[in-house]
Amino acid sequence: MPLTKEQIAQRIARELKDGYYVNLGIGIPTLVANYIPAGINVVLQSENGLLGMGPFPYEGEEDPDLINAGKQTITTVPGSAFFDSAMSFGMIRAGKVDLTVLGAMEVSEKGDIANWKIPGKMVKGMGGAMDLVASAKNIIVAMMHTNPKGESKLLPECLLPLTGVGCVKKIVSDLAVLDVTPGGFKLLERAPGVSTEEIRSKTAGKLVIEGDIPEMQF
Amino acid sequence: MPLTKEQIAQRIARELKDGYYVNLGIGIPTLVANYIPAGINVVLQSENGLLGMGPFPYEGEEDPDLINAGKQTITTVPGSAFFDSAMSFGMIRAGKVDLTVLGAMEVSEKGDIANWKIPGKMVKGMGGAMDLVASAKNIIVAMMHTNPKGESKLLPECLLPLTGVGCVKKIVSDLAVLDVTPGGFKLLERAPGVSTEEIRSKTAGKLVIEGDIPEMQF
Amino acid sequence: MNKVIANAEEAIKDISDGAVIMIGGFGLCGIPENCIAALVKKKVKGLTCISNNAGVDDFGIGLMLQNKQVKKMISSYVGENAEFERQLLSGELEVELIPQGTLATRCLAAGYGMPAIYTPAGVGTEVAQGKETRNFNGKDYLLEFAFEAGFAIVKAWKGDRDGNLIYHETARNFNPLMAMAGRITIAEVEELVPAGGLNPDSIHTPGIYVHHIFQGKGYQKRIEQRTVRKKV
Amino acid sequence: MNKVIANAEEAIKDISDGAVIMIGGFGLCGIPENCIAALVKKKVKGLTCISNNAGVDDFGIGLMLQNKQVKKMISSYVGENAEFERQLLSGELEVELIPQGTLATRCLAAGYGMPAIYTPAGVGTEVAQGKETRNFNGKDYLLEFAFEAGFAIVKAWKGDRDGNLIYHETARNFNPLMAMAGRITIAEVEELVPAGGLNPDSIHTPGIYVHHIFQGKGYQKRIEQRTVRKKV
Repeated sequence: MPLTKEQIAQRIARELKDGYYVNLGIGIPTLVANYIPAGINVVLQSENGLLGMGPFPYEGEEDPDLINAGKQTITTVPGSAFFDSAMSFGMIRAGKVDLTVLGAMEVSEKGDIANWKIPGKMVKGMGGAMDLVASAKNIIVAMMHTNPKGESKLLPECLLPLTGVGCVKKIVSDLAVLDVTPGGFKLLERAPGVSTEEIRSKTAGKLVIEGDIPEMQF
Repeated sequence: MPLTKEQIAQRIARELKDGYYVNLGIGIPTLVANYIPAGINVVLQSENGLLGMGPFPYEGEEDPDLINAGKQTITTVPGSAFFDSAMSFGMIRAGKVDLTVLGAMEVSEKGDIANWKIPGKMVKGMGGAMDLVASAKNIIVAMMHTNPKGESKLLPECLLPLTGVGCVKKIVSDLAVLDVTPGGFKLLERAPGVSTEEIRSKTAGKLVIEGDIPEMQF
Repeated sequence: MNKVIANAEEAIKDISDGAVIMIGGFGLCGIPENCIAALVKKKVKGLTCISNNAGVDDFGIGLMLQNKQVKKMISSYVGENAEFERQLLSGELEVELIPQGTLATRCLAAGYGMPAIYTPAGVGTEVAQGKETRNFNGKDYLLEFAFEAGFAIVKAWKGDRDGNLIYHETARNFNPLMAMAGRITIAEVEELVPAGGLNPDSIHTPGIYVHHIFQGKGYQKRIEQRTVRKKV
Repeated sequence: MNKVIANAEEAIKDISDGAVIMIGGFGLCGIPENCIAALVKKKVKGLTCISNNAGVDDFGIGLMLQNKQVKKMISSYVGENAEFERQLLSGELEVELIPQGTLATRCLAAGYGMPAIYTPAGVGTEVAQGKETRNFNGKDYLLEFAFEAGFAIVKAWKGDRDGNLIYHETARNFNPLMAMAGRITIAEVEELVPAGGLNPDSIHTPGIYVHHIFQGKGYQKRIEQRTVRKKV
């Protein structure tokens, strides 16, 4: 069974370490906040200018001055701090954010990522994605292994316009956990009930499989 | 009679315009604050991180956290703002400070200034002087026309190591007010009772005298 | 130093056709609602707008787009706006997309008198086309230039007569950066306080960067993505 | 995220001989008195200190100089210190003088992940020797590189468990810049407040830049130039 979006988020949450500052992108990455393991303290950074993002507000308690980078109403936790957009990307560029989780349309076996533009379609812009991928110390991509047509999104080379070059370190897809290594996508874990053969058939880029590949446990 | 230091400051104060942001250097420039003409509102910037510097504190009201760039205890005026050193020099570099007044050891007829280092003597450092002279929109130098040996400090070329190149716009010395022009030092005003001949004899750089030169009034 | 003016109409009176203006805000959060309304009313045209986003169809910069006042948008993200898309596809509107951190830092550079900055954002992508790339310590960076804008229009929470500004929560975003970057900076505030009414330690934009300030009115502060959780 | 440690001794325990350390403050205003005292006590040697000034003979970094712990000072102004002068003239101490704004901006660059910045300060002077000069819009600028420092030691007025810092008046100066620039940043504060005890809108240094924080004690806060006026 391929992972649900929630399970992808849940699996990524296991990568969090105590004391991490984390930037979560829009979509599946946002869900990671719901699965932070007990005993692990992380601080969420929102690139529009907040450290210490809390959960969504209760109904009626929305504050129009308090939103995340996805423009959703949010809350803060004690110890939060606001700052301007230059400082926000400054701390990202300086490597102070320990982990960035974001979605992708395509990832190449070299760690290139494409997630902002489809030629021929209305281009909405890269927002902060190019800054995040160029600067983050550690990037995990949360994505479906294939597109709706069933084509692999893990490719030898990205076909879409790039967001960043050689920056993705790890991918958690609905089928697998993979590291981006000099040798290609290295398979680390399989989704429960998903075979290495299925993963191989749905990975267009070079796939490295060494020894037995464990199944994820939920 | 050559001007006193107070008169130099007083004469410079007449250059202030309503709405100016002004940075006053250590020494004579500091005295300018005592002669701000009535009806003229200026805001004093101190490059260690303050806009809206007020007078020295009353005895017993000194605050060790509140000093100017000369490390003197000061006060603030209503509407003041504190900021860090990067923003302080940022606003200077961006030309937001309308006028900088500072002292000099030498000025050249091209507007070069030397005021930080004497070879062979202990060098204390340039502090913010190089930033100020390189960035200020408008620089007035407050200085003695000659050094203690009677040698001119207004030279064809500076002999001392430079602080900045081609940046001085105006000089108010104890003998004269002069603009730095493409043609050299242009004499604008004489100190009361000081002749153009005396100024000429004490100005080593090229001096431009056109028509009658008025005496300063105090 | 009194920089207080009456209202938005007076604030924007020197903005004429073809002006380059920065407009603060992130989405609809922290946008100068009063000045945008005044610009719409004034029907000034051919504007180049530097703003992280382009509003929505019926609010923010979207109102200026509906009014066909914008020639060019310089932004990082311009979704959520059907009229924008129509004008873009028809060629009526020119768009330059810039990474968000680059947008912010190019404002900072202008406000700090730095002619250009280096950032890794966009290296190896189409954003790098025609730009100078330089390697420092083994990593490639793009040279990006400080913005030049005749006007910056920002929205703050509180301000005083001298133009000192304090922003609220994430409504800060690009506002202090653009406030520093405009040749003429206009600030509208929710609350104009008397001189000395702001804590000098807590000021985000020192008044030296601000030329005109007024207290805005009727703020809508619309929420784009109302997201809530249920009380359990 | 709890970054609170007991005291200055614990804060500096990883600073060893030959370290490069940034020390906040302007003159004696806003200097980390507790950490300097601990460094003196620890007798760690061969230090490179990046600090705007070098203290006075019997206080601030001057105490480390008396103790011969400093190999090199990187500063903008080093007057007011006889022992400093003696060591400099005898060749025991190396000094690199940097324009104050350049010093500040090289810290900012480090904290903002910018490898280098352009500034006009020092163009045409001996500061420009060996540096790259580049013309932008008709004006010359020097290329100056971001600082690299293993440690930054700063002094704030208030701080919280998460390392968020607020400075007081002109004791701010270089502190927030150096706080951003150190690989490891140590903050000593006059008052450590509980989590949530600081206004999130008023924080100067967000905690992400701070690794260790403690409440200092016995602050002397010496005044270098006591200047007063008489009551009339």
